[in-house]
Amino acid sequence: MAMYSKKVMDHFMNPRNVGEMENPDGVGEVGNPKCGDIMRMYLKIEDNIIQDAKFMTFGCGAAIASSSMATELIKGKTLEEAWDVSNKAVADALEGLPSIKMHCSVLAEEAIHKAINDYRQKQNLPLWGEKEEEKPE
Amino acid sequence: MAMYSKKVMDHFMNPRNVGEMENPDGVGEVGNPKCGDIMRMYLKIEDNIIQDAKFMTFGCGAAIASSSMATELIKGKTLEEAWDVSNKAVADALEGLPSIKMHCSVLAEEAIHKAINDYRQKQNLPLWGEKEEEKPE
Amino acid sequence: MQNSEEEQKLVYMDHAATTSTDPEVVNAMVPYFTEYFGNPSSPYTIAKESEEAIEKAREKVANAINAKTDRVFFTSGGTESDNWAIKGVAFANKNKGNHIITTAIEHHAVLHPCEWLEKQGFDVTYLPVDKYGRVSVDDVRDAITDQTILITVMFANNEIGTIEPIEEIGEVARENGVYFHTDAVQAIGQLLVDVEDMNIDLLSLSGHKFYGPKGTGALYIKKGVKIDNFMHGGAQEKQRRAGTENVPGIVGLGEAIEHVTSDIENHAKRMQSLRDRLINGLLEIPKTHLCGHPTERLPNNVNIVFEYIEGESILLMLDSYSIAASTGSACTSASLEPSHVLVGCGLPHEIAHGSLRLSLGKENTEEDVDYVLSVVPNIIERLRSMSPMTIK
Amino acid sequence: MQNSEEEQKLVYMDHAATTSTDPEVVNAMVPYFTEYFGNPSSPYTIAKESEEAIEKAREKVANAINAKTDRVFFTSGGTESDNWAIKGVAFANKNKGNHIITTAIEHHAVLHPCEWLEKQGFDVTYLPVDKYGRVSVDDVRDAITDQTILITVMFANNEIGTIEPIEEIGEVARENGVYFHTDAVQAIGQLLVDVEDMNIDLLSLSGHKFYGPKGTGALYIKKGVKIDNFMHGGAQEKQRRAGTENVPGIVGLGEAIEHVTSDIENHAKRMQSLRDRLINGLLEIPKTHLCGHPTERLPNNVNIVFEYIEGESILLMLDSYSIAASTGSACTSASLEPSHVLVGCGLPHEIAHGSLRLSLGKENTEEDVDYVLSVVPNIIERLRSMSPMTIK
Ligand SMILES: Cc1ncc(COP(=O)(O)O)c(C=O)c1O
Ligand SMILES: Cc1ncc(COP(=O)(O)O)c(C=O)c1O
Ligand code: FES
Ligand code: FES
Repeated sequence: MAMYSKKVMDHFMNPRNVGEMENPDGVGEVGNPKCGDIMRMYLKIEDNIIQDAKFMTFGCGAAIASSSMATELIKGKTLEEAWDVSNKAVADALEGLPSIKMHCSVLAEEAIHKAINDYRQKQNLPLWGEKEEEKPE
Repeated sequence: MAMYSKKVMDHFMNPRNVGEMENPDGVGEVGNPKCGDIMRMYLKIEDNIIQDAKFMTFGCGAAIASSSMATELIKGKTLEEAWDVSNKAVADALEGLPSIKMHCSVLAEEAIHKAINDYRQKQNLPLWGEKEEEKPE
Repeated sequence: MQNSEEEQKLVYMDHAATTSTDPEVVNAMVPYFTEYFGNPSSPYTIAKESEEAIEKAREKVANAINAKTDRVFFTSGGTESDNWAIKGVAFANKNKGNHIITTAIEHHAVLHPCEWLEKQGFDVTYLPVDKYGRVSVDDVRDAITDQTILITVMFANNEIGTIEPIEEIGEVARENGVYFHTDAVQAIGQLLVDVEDMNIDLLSLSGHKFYGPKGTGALYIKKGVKIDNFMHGGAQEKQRRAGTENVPGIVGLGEAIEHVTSDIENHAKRMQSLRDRLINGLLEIPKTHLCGHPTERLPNNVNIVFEYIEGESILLMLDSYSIAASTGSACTSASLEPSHVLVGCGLPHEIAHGSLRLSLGKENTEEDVDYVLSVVPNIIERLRSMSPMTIK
Repeated sequence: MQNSEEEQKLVYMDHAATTSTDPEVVNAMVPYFTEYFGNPSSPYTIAKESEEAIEKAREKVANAINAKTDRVFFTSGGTESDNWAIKGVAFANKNKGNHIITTAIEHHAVLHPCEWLEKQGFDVTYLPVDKYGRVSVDDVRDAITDQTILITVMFANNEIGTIEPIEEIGEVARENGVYFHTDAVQAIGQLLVDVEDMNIDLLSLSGHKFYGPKGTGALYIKKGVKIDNFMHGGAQEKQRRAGTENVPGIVGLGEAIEHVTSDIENHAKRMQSLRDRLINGLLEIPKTHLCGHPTERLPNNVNIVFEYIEGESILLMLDSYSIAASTGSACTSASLEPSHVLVGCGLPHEIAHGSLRLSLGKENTEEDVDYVLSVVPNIIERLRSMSPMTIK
């Protein structure tokens, strides 16, 4: 079986930002259609900036590390910047994922998107779409 | 591949009674239908007794050892006794042959029979047959 | 709970996956690499050593399963033995029928050959199992048609440890004139195996599951069984299995099976007591269940599911504590499907996800068990604290 | 002529049958039996060592034949590789056609799978060879029909050493959109092998022919080749070849192929000079002929027939002088048929009977050659003096 980089193991063994959040401004929960795992992401947003992010994940080492890394990457970013954090960016920041584990990082990207749109919905802002042309510029 | 007993190796490396015979009283040459080898046996016969026996063999170690042992076994025997020396007797005297090599000892039995009948023919005696009921009593 | 950074010796509890090769077995093998390296098919002296070594090993394997020596054929492992048994019987008997009976929880080395044969026009019945993973003997009997040529049911399951009713199935097979193959890869060295008493026509085994070398195995074929060759080529193994014999491997297989079956009752008793200590300890953790049969199970198999968490994560954390184990989670399988065995026992996918298999071996001690029991509860708690499923 | 009872060190000249495993190779293997014994499919630390070792070995094998690393799949030997290539392509492409082209002098690991496929409804053309054992490229081209799915021609023959026109056959195969498999079991370590340059789609090799361990091999499968699995089961080898990986064996295979291909030109030159010294010396014996091609032959292969005598007898006598060799005589074959290769080259049965193959290896010296040349004439004379065929 493919094994993980040191960075993945670090974020798996010592995950950043794990746990629930009281009164989040946005929440996104997604399921991994490949293997059936679940990731939930909480955002605290002020002035269009992600002040805090937390996650809860039911999944493999790559899923947990991706959640951890994704929350780290988006903290302090604008929503537009956070939206653009791709699964590849998460995987790269983790110093790579085995190819059969790339889908776990997709989970993180999707959870961010869903949490941002949850926030936008609550704010009565138009939702952003997944497709390239619909992304914020 | 099945290997040979010490006795076989002895009779192969130091075959007894190998060579041609001048003016033999009986000669038998047989071919091994299984692998295509050839054995020729010469007999010197006096007073119904095998005084001497010699062989020439184109064949494997088991064939050469069987020839050697067979000539040893029949020397000094009456023709009736010699006729009764079976391939099994030859193999037993060699302390056994691998099962895929038993047919090589059959070659020896047949060569003896053929040589005896060659002698009987020259003496205008009726030939002995291979089948049980036709053997001399 | 010990810190993972300290020097903890490896506590290996994944013997169902593979075992280390016994140093004694390796020592027995080494001369056949460099000294007695001759091709056993050759007629010269050094090759004689190889040939004799193979025949000695064959006798040891035969003794271990109460078979006639000349009915044991060496292969490259459990997978080859299973492929040979199933495809060999199928092709050799296709004039007689095209139906094969097996179970839903066989190893892939049985299931995938069956699936491939379906593409070649064979019919396969995959019998269900009960929640403990046991197949019903009546189901086997009822599945037999006049087209049935083979029943293949594993001796004991590699994931959940459940022991199948082999003797009874053997009886049914014999009554109906159908060949009976059993994959005994997990049973050797743990259970008494007797091909005569149990009416077994074909039996697969694999060396690396009992401290023998990887890449070695054997297939027992009862006299008279009609079976095609699988590995076609040279005249090795009495023209039944071609390929230059893996002499060191075969020697190692023979050594290993002799060791492991020499005192099987005591070994099994010891394993069973460690196993039960482990099971009882783990079941004290809340929302935790035992998979497989409570009593009809391999003496060295522990399989527990922990709700709300995922198996690979458990394994990685255990690894950081130098504990080696296994899981049926979808995340660790190449297909990203949860274990067909756990699903076959009726477990929902998300529960199967949290499975942990600990398979014991001879070097494991009570201390090891207690160490595992000291580590696991914290890991489970930690992972559950990250899980979105624990909170409503 | 030395007496056989004295202490003569073994002069092993049967490297085409098998080789000893290099002590360095054994040393590389040993840790993977006892220390890094983990199942490469497992996610914990000790298993990582096994997995990395396998990938390193794969790279070494790929380098040796100029293949992409991920197109090399490990097997249990040359026989399995041949079986997989031939049956795998046949079953996967039966919708496209049912015709296979091969030669009459292939190894049984190719011929017997072909014969078995004939029973399953495939058509096989066994092309003849010339008196040197070479197949004609035109014959290959002419044999292709719209049903042809596979051409399988060996790189070099194991008995007579003749090298086949592989590059040209590869060209013909490519022009006609037919897969091309070559059994390169005897070529590795003796000849330059390049799957790219030579248009090879599938290539078999076997570890124990080049100082690697027995029971190891590989199949190269070019990207895009449609081929069924042969060993069905677990997800090993990217789901192409099931069965727990023989980690020590694979490590040994990698080590061995790296050693043996590292300085192939010089090695071949040295072998060729010993070979020619041996051939020239033996041909001085009367009624003696060289089998195989005089120049297009493996640098380490000598094959001579001695009229009027039988090969097993020669081998036994040579053995008593501590010389290990081989023969194509009917008497040494399990089928009691003379070598199909010698017969395929047009030799009458009784001549094929007297064949002697000496296959050289890296430890052989000029001294060894001279020792053999000092012994053989006497043996031939002695056996001829017992032969009923020498006198009219
Ligand atoms: C029950 C069972 N059958 C077959 C196999 C396959 O054996 P191997 O991997 O040695 O080919 C295994 C183990 O992998 C097994 O546990
Ligand atoms: C040309 C050739 N092909 C295939 C094989 C089979 O290889 P193995 O015996 O390693 O399975 C051999 C040797 O036995 C061979 O010489
Ligand atoms: S979450 Fe299942 S494989 Fe990563
Ligand atoms: S004479 Fe040919 S096998 Fe004995």
